[in-house]
Amino acid sequence: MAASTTTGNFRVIGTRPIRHDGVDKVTGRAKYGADYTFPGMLHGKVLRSPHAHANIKSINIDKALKLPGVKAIVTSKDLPQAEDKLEQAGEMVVNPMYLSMNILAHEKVLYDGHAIAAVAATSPHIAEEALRLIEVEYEVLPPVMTVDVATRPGAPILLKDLRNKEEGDKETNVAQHYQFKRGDLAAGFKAADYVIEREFNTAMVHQGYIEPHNAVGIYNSDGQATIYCSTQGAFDVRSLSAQVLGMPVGHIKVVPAEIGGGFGGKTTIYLEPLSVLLSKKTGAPVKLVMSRAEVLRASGPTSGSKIKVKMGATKDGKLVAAEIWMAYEAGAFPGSPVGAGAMCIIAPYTVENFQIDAYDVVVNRPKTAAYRAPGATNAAFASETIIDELAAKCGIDPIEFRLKNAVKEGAAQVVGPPFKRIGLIQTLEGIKNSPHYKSKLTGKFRGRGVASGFWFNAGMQSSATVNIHADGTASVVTGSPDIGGSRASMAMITAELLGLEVTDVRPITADTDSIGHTDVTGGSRVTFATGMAVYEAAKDAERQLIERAAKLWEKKPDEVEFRDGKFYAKGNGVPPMSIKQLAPRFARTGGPITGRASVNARGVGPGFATTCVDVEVDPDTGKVQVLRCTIAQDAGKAIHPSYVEGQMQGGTAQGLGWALNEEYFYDDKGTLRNFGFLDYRMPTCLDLPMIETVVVEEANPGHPLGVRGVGEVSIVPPVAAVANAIFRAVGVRMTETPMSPPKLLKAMLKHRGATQHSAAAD
Amino acid sequence: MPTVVIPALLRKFTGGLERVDVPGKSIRELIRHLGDRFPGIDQQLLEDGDIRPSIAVSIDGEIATGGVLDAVSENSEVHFIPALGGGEV
Amino acid sequence: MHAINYEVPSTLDQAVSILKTHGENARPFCGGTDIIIQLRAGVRRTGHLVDVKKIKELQTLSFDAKKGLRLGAAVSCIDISQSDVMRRHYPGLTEAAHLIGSLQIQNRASVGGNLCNGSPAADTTPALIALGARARIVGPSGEREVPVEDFVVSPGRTVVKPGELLVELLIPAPAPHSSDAYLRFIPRNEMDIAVVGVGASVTLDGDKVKAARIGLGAVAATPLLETKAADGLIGKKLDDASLEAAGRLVSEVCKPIDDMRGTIEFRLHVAAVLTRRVLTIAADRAKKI
Amino acid sequence: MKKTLVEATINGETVEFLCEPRQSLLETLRDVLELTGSKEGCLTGDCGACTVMLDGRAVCSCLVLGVEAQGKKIDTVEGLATNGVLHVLQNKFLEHASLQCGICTPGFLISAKSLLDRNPKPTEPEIRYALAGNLCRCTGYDKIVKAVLDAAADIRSQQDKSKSAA
Repeated sequence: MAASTTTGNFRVIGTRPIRHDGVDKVTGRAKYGADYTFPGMLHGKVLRSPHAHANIKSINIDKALKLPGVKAIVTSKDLPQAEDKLEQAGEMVVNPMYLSMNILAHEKVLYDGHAIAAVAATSPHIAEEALRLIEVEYEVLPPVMTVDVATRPGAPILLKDLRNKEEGDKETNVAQHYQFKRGDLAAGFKAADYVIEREFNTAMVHQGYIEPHNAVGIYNSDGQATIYCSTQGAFDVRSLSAQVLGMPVGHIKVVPAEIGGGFGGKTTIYLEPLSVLLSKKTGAPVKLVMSRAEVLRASGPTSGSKIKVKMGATKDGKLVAAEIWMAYEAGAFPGSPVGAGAMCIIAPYTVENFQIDAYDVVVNRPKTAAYRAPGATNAAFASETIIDELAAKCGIDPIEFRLKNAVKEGAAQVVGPPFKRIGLIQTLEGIKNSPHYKSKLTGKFRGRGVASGFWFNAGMQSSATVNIHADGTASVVTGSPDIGGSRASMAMITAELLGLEVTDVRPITADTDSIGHTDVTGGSRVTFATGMAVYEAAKDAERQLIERAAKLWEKKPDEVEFRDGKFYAKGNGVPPMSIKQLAPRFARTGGPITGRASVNARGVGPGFATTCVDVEVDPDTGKVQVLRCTIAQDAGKAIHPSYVEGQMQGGTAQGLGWALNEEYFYDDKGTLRNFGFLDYRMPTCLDLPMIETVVVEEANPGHPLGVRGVGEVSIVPPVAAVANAIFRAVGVRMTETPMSPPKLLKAMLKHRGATQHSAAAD
Repeated sequence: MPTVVIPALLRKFTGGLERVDVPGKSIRELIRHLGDRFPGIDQQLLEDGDIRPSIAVSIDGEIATGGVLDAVSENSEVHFIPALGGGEV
Repeated sequence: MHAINYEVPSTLDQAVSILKTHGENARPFCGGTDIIIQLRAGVRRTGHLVDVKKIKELQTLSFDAKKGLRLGAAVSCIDISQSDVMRRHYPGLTEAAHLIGSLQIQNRASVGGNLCNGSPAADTTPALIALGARARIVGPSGEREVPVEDFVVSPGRTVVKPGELLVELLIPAPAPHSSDAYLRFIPRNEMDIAVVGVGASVTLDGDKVKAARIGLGAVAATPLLETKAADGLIGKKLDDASLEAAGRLVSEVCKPIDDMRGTIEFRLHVAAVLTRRVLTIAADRAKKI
Repeated sequence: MKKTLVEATINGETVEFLCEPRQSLLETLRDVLELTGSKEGCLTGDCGACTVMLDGRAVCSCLVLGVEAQGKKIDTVEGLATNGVLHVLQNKFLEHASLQCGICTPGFLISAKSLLDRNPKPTEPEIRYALAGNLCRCTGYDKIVKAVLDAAADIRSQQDKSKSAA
């Protein structure tokens, strides 16, 4: 479908060129953070708390410092006091004081794995041995692992200074209360023929990127520091590290290495300031790389949650009321994505009467970070299950039921403002018309489920530079770390606008000194916002090129036209000139040509997706096999369709893992037990079918090319879709994730007992 | 006159009023007039003279980026909503 | 990882003398797929790793229709699952070897190493128990044989004493009309540790069971030999009733724990389910022989 | 710590290097020999990002000691292309957009190659089984499996061509 704001006839956009960074990545040449080494480099390791909740009475590093090969050890004493305030960073809001407390525990450890000290030594093995020699004296406190425990009267308090507006000066574990309401709830439920109410619980899960966090810090005697790391946001690493270290932003340069996955988890900092501190103390470059256990214990997973949903519908299938209570585990410090979850939970539907109350609760778990559509997947699991039940009660096909209530342009969002043009209906139609949904699912213990999902997508700030070289080829420089092929899209946009071959445009992700401020690669914003900056930068270059052509032809710029990479002089029959012909003349006509643009992007286009899943359940073990899966998602405009499909398939796979087996498993002491890929069970190749995709292109009117952004919403529907499929397979409503064999078997046996009992009673 | 839609938890300042018409050509002026009419509500929205980082402003259905500096027109509809991962309203 | 020494004996005698010299402070090293992880995590410490992969006796895989199978402790899982002899005569043990970890792991791991690691959840151990395998251990004071069901004494600990070495596994030749099978339950389709593992060998007399052995994994502190259910099948047809009974008796001997891999009630239930399934498969195979 | 001298054939070249017995093959490849194409994802043999060929068999180099490489043949992703010409698997991974972040790609390429070396006609389930020891979190595996199927078909048609030519 053509984007209304474009001609729709693209030469490069919509094709599938080989990504520019591809060869380096299939030959092992691409340099990720852990691949950097420097002469005289030392290796760092981090000492972590074995307790979930404890006061630190003393830390003794003397023995460790005496170990041959150990060069320096840092603790929170080496960190300046950071400011207690809120700042926007990507999709999360951060408080520098809490960030500092997370990087090295101050008086208290707040979760199993909380960093306490960092060692720099001549080898990683020696650094590790040194950790065993650091003596920490703890006063162990009772762990607070769940929302229920944290909100109980008299619950142990994690953060003595934490207050919320409603409880005034009372100590609390509840950091924040959000509320959204509209219409008349009582009247809404009165008008309902069917009302369904359920409580849902979801387990904390991790992004599961394969590359552990890493950082190489180099602090020079002149007070200038450089950090090499794999991050989704070099500029955020710079500003956050500056705050934690008490350094001027301008004194830190962050070089974004290739990044081995992030999904939101690499939008904050952990090792980066430690590498600089250790480098400062030793005068040598210091590299730190987390182990997988450290990644799971001490990076930023996403919230486990408790969600209560009560929804009502009329018998003809109109949603009339929704009452929702939701509480998310923030981890050790405030800032779960519960606010976003609340704004997403009924976003796909028009509901005249609703009230949503959402609570951000601190618990003795790692501080949560963003994870692909943060907060939305938990929320959709609850609401999309209820929707499925209401559809069944009304005897309406689940897709038709959703179509009856689906939001379209002009409908009010949960937060109030109306939607601009959106593609939810097209994703529902996309599934409805898919070979998958049209196929018949046969066989025992098999079921098909569908669910829809919403994500805002983000705008924020991006900068881009387009350099035209003396032979008419070009480079496009941005500040957006490329996490899934975005460099190819930036080159394609540049090539499209300047009439170049995509292979003649080299896309570069620059460091923080070499390009204007660019916010994180997150919020599905890169192709949208950075793409907008690239579009403007290319336009800026085009304007300059036209001036040069005009100059050569001794005409006015408005007498020169630029089409498909050629310049045409109006009027007299001067033969057209290509960029390649013009480029050698740059020096004589005024010098090199550099197109520039910086944007704080407006016109964000929200994303919707609908997913259909077929499952088969083993009735004797509760094991679920995904047989078939199709996702329809609105991309706005798909710049590189292969990588759009890739985002849809990847998010779906993460959603399926979340649904079936992934969970943080803590023992009663608050110690994480499954801190490896053996027992944190992400889907393997053998657990998934091919993932069929339907790319919907409902152009975003807020973007010159119609782009929305596709990185996140694909993860939102699968958990609910699996739950709905399981219900159709075995008649059991799962209200807890993961829907793992022990949980599902238990539910099935209970269900069988009940049905047998009722049968006996008849 | 521009209309400001008051977030649920701030309606205690407006005596439950959800939609309020206030004069002003910019977000700054709107908030100032809101504060005059409903003392205290402006403090909930502002920090160091600008919109709190955890709050986003929507003008006529679009997330604005200029904080208090953004202009509004006579019949604009303005919403204060939580920023992604933010809150406080 | 703490500092270690690495030694590569080329004969059994060399290996035994090295192990004897270092005693408590040495461990045999084969595929490394467990011990390297344990040394890294600091849950095991040792001063000397003695690589036994170059010792002929430990690399032998030989089958004799009368004497049965000699399976060298260091023979890799992949060599086992690719061996026609193994596939034909010991399909259950072959399956178990083929289930361990990924191909990358099977290319390194050995059945002997799997046993010596002493995990209650080892996949090949229940299969060995079902086959009545004996472990031949050589040490400074000569050699001895231990039934596999007695090999593991507690999680991570075995009967192998400092200075000793597991050389090979001795498995009787399959009786006429007999075969074996192994099934485990895991939440994913690969890469997991057994939540429950059941191995069975069945000998048929016509359509009745003449003899049966059942080995259990991940349902107690050590792998178990189950006898009540197995003996209870003797003289019976394998029908719903007898399988049901066998399953029930098996779950009675299980003493599982609640952990991140499964609950007690789940393991008890699934142990019965797998017992029924694995006996059926073994019997079907026996019929075809 | 005392180091051991090890001689091995790495990507066809005879190489001598020093390493500590406690250093894994992955560490020696990356830190001693500067072959950083093999990646560290878990150090427990669960993710496959460090997969290399040891005497022709795919192994997790994080679970092999560097000293074990003595006298052995090791092939890593750096040796997959010949004289700058990409292996068909590398090309297919690029054509099918089988990589997003790319951190798992070297391991997948090695596992896929060891599969195709043994079995040039793999079915989809056979490919999925052979790659089950390699985790990818970006792609959902769809485009990886398609690339391997396509590469296998390519290799077969090449072989048929050369046969008919002979």
